[in-house]
Amino acid sequence: MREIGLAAAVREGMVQEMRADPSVIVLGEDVGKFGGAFHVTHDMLDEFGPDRVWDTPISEAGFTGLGIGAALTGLRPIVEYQYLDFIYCAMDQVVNQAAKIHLMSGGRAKTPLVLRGPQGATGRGAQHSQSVEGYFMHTPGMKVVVPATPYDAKGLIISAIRDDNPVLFVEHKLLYGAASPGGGKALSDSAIQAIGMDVPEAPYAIPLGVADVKRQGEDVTIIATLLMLHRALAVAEGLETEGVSVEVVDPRTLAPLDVETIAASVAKTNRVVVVSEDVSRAGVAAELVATINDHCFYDLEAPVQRVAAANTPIPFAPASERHVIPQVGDIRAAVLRALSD
Amino acid sequence: MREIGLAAAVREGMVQEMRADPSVIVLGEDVGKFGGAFHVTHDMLDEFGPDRVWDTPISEAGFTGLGIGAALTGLRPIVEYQYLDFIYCAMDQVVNQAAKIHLMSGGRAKTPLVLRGPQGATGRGAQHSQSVEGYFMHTPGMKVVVPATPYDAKGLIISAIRDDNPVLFVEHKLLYGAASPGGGKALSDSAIQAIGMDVPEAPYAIPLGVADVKRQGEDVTIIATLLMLHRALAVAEGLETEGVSVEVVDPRTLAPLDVETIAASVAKTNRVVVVSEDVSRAGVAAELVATINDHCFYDLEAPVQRVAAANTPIPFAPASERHVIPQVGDIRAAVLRALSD
Amino acid sequence: MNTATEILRGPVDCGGRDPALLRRMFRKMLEAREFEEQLYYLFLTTAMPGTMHQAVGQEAVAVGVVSALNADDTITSTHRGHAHCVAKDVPLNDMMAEMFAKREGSCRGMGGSMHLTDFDKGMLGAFAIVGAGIPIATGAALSAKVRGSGQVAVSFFGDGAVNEGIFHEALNMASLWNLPAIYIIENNQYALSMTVAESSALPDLAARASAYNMPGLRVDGNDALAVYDAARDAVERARKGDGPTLIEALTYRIRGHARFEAAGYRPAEEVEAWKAGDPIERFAAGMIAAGVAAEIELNQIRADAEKAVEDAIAYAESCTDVGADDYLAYITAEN
Amino acid sequence: MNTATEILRGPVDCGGRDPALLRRMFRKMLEAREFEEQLYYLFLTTAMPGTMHQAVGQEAVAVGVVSALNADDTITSTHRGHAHCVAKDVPLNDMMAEMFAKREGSCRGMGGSMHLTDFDKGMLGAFAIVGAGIPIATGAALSAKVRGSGQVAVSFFGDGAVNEGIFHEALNMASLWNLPAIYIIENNQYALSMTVAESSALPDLAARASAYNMPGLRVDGNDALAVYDAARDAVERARKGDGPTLIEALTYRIRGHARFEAAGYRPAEEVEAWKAGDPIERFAAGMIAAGVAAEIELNQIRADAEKAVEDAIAYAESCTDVGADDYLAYITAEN
Ligand SMILES: Cc1ncc(C[n+]2csc(CCOP(=O)(O)OP(=O)(O)O)c2C)c(N)n1
Ligand SMILES: Cc1ncc(C[n+]2csc(CCOP(=O)(O)OP(=O)(O)O)c2C)c(N)n1
Ligand SMILES: [Mg+2]
Ligand SMILES: [Mg+2]
Repeated sequence: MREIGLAAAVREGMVQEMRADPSVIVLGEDVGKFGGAFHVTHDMLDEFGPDRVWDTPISEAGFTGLGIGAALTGLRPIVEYQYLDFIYCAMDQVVNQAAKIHLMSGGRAKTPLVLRGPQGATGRGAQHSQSVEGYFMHTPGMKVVVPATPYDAKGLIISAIRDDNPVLFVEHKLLYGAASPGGGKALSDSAIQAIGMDVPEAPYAIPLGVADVKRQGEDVTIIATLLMLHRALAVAEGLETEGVSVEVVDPRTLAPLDVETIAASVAKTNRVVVVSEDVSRAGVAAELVATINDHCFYDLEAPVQRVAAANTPIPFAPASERHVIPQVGDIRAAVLRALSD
Repeated sequence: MREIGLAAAVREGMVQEMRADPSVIVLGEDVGKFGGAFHVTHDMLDEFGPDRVWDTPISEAGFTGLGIGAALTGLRPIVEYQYLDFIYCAMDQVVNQAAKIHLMSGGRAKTPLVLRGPQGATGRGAQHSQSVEGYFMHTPGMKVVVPATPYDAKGLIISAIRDDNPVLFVEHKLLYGAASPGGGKALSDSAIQAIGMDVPEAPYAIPLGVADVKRQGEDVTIIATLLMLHRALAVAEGLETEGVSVEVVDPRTLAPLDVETIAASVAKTNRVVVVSEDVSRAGVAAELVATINDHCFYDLEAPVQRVAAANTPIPFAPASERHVIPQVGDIRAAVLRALSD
Repeated sequence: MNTATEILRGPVDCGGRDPALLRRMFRKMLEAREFEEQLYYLFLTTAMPGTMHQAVGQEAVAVGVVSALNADDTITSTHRGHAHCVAKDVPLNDMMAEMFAKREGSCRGMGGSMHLTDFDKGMLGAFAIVGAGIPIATGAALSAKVRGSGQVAVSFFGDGAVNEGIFHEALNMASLWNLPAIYIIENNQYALSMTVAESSALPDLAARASAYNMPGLRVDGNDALAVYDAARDAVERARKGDGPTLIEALTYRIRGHARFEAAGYRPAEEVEAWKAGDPIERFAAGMIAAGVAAEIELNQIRADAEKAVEDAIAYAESCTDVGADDYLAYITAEN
Repeated sequence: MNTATEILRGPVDCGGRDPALLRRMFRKMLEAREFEEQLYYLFLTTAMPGTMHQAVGQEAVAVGVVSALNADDTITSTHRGHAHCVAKDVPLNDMMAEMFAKREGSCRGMGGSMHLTDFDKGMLGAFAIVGAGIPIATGAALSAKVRGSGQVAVSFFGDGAVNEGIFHEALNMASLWNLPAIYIIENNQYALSMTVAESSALPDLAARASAYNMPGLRVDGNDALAVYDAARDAVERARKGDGPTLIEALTYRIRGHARFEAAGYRPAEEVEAWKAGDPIERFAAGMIAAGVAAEIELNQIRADAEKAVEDAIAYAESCTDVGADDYLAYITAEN
């Protein structure tokens, strides 16, 4: 099968849904004429025209609100943030409006809305490097999708578009396999291998709320998402040669969270490392630890090892950025701690 | 000593600091002429004049930014949100600017800024009932203060004003002992007793980052903040008559978090219940569970019991709201689970 | 109408209007008024949970605008939204049941006063975050344009809301793209304690439209027909594809900001002057002056409106209380 | 200057100006230009981490405005901030060291190109969230007023930033309270790929000032003296307590949006036309025409500017790399 990057996979899923369903539209900065800062909406304006692909002013709160209003009245908008760091400009519309309207209306209003964009630390300083999913995992009324492979990304974006709830769809820049807006070469990461890059051309949907065991193992479980999944897999491969069998679970969606698959893995290995690129304190990794405490405490033979970004704004200098964001070595060390504790 | 409510205590701390330090100013909606929606800034305009007490337009992002700019240039602004639910309108200024400026400038900029306001569920529906502290505990570069008593509130607001970082200062409406903007009687809660209401008139500072053991006990620890602290104390008192000795720890600040005091209590009781009014998923309670997992795993004889708001926008109907927010009965049941597990 | 301070009185000019329209508008204003008057007493008895914001004195804006709309046109409302709902034909029974937190409420007891919603009536929601409904109505207008439905979308909001950034962002896009949107500033002179001059550098709020290359006009918001005419023109523009309009309706909230708030920041003479310009009394006087209806007929409409609200209260009291876990069904769309 | 399309050329009128001021302005524009030209090559070598946005062609705006300020006046900048820093006397060495992520950098290597800051020079920060610096500069103006310091605060931002709600909120408050603030729209015709007409319903951006009851004016942003004069008048107003001013400076970014972005969305003729109106060349021609300096003297200034940037690179290369855990010292103020 074809091998395409995550950017192309997300694009293909969107294009196929737009062909199938005229109510799907796209809104965002430079998504039309320019094809998106990371080219994820490349050529979509040409194919679908300006009534389906809206090049907006720099007004994140405003165009998010427009997306909500359109979602309430028969459309299925996809809103792109040029970097997910900018979603904070629209936070009220996301947290107080989109996520709450369904409940506040007693279930009468539906808000089929996808909020998507790139995130992740790539040397651009504190305002272009954040991982935002923790804030939205903490925001009931929303779903949060975190694809790590092109295959998952295509199946999940299709499900996100078909979903009747607001869905945050997180894309990691280093997984895009596409160039940055600076016009340089595609960003990448040495841990990324060809896993799951076989992406069928026909549309397919991966249900939200179903984790995927990306690697079977017996001795210890790593739970990781997005870029961190690839680093976890690199660690697992390395440890295999040393006789350690590592299971790697990719939740794929954080809300809803597939607790069953996680619990089954913990019951098997009894030792767990959770890895997330977002800020450690009250973030995704904290919730995973708490979920395991809630459901699997008596299965644990050692404390869950929490590996996540340091509790700091992200520094510009590459050496410091690397220290803040979990690296392969950090994950490996955590696995060894989980095994020895 | 005097007994005053939390609103009066916060006000007294602010007034005393404003008298002592001309660089302290207040900005917010209806804080001047009207004295604040919950009267926390009552009469301050009269005493300090319009150059110190700024009645702003309804522009949360804007006046937060003004507060930041003023903080960078020699003032120590206190920004009031009429309800903390509205801080999402200013989220970019808080998360991307205030919290990050110090690091981004390599330590050259300081942002002595207090962001404060009321929160908590009191029958007003999804947009006026939230507990926001989890979002900011997840935002490095900020401090998060959660006073549960008038005594703590006065000492902590004084420290917050003197602090050189942006500080979120959370006030619970049901602890105010003051009337709501509707002009009705003071809101209250049956669990609230007179604890800690002796508030010295002279200024005093309680350091940020120091928890307080509000009640000594041997069998089980409850960690709780804000209104939940009072419900925890009510549970502890009830269980005492049944021969169960409950220790109640009030972190008082969530960032920084006093891990030592928490760990010492866990080491003593080996059984823990964490209680928070914010949304359970990826919230304060999740972080407390994860912290205990990180630091005290081998002290635990049972899983930590997590008691927090259900993962839902907050419904209007009082019966449903009560079901969402942890009640005395929920906390008691969790303590019994922690003891029997 | 030039300044916010010249308070108009006297009968509304009802000459040459469709009597059925006039009667309907009169009835709707009375229902909105009576609904909130009864709420006030219900809150005094503490039978009512939560809080509420009365629009007493502002009814002509809601009714004037909505009377110019079709049933399938959409609106967004605010924390002060009862009159908008009444005007948009949200059943009084459903509204009252919602206030009582009953399962039969328009939001199944999940929303309450500040979040009344009725999709069957094109009432997209009351948004209690000041300004939040403005882009949402704008999105409904964008949707109408994309779907080619011919609908228009109206956003109601207060004089305080114009200082939120979201107002700026939404109006720019609406004008840029000629969306069929109408923006109604209910300028009731205060945002809680703040006068317009204290919070807006340009207190002529209609003039702000020029920054978006959009027509802006100011009308007597206590004259339901003046409001109606302005809205009708704006609707026509919008439906023709000529884009949005900003309308500032000058009015006054006779009561405090919320529930029992005493509004001590307002001069007594000012309140009295506005009371003398009550929109319902002016409308009644206008109907009589134009010979459309006699006092006795108006009294019958008044009695009918009162009866409708009384019935709504009785209905609401007979409804089922929301259960502790009702909310579980409404967290996400698939529940 | 009336429309965004009439591109001005020809010498800047330097008659009757202080020659020292002219030389300083010329030198600053050259330094800013050379700094970014060298950055471009450094990025090609991949010696440089991160990204950067060039203001090549826009130097007259930064230098024109800042030349009208005192050293203790404050500014906020954007993602495209090098020229503002150069104008505000942030040392080239510190800037270049920051670009190289060195400990000696103006932000100790923590900020990078998009967050240059120098409190000693009144440079409050570059904010890479579009529009975010606008209220922050406004807060600095409020602070100056409260402290009675006589300082003014300037916010630089792009044509794209005017559509963020924060622009609206900040300008309203600044005008309402007569704060000593100056808002500079660097209208370089594009926000990434979007033209002003594609993103602003009212493309006459200066005219938006009227919505805030604030003077707004448009100047030739490639004429450093026209910018200087407008800024000087605004500074005078601000210091007198007469409030803020909005200035739209028409200019052009000669390069792509960031680093190697190709800017294929722009007609080649348009780019060529603006190149012919290069602000530095026009300034040089003006100095010669007014007899302030001979070509040979200008060449010396050019050589000096090049040398200064060359020295800065050599300095930066000699500095210490930021360490892995340097950041730990900067998370909170007490560290
Ligand atoms: C974003 C936000 N800020 C503040 C409030 C608190 N609040 C509710 S109504 C109100 C005044 C609104 O004034 P206006 O827009 O004129 O509407 P009015 O109440 O006069 O109808 C305020 C400050 C809020 N609900 N939302
Ligand atoms: C809030 C926000 N939205 C989007 C971006 C991405 N972005 C960076 S610069 C830019 C264009 C800005 O245009 P303009 O304000 O005209 O400044 P210019 O780049 O032309 O100097 C965009 C969309 C951002 N940094 N911040
Ligand atoms: Mg008002
Ligand atoms: Mg631009």
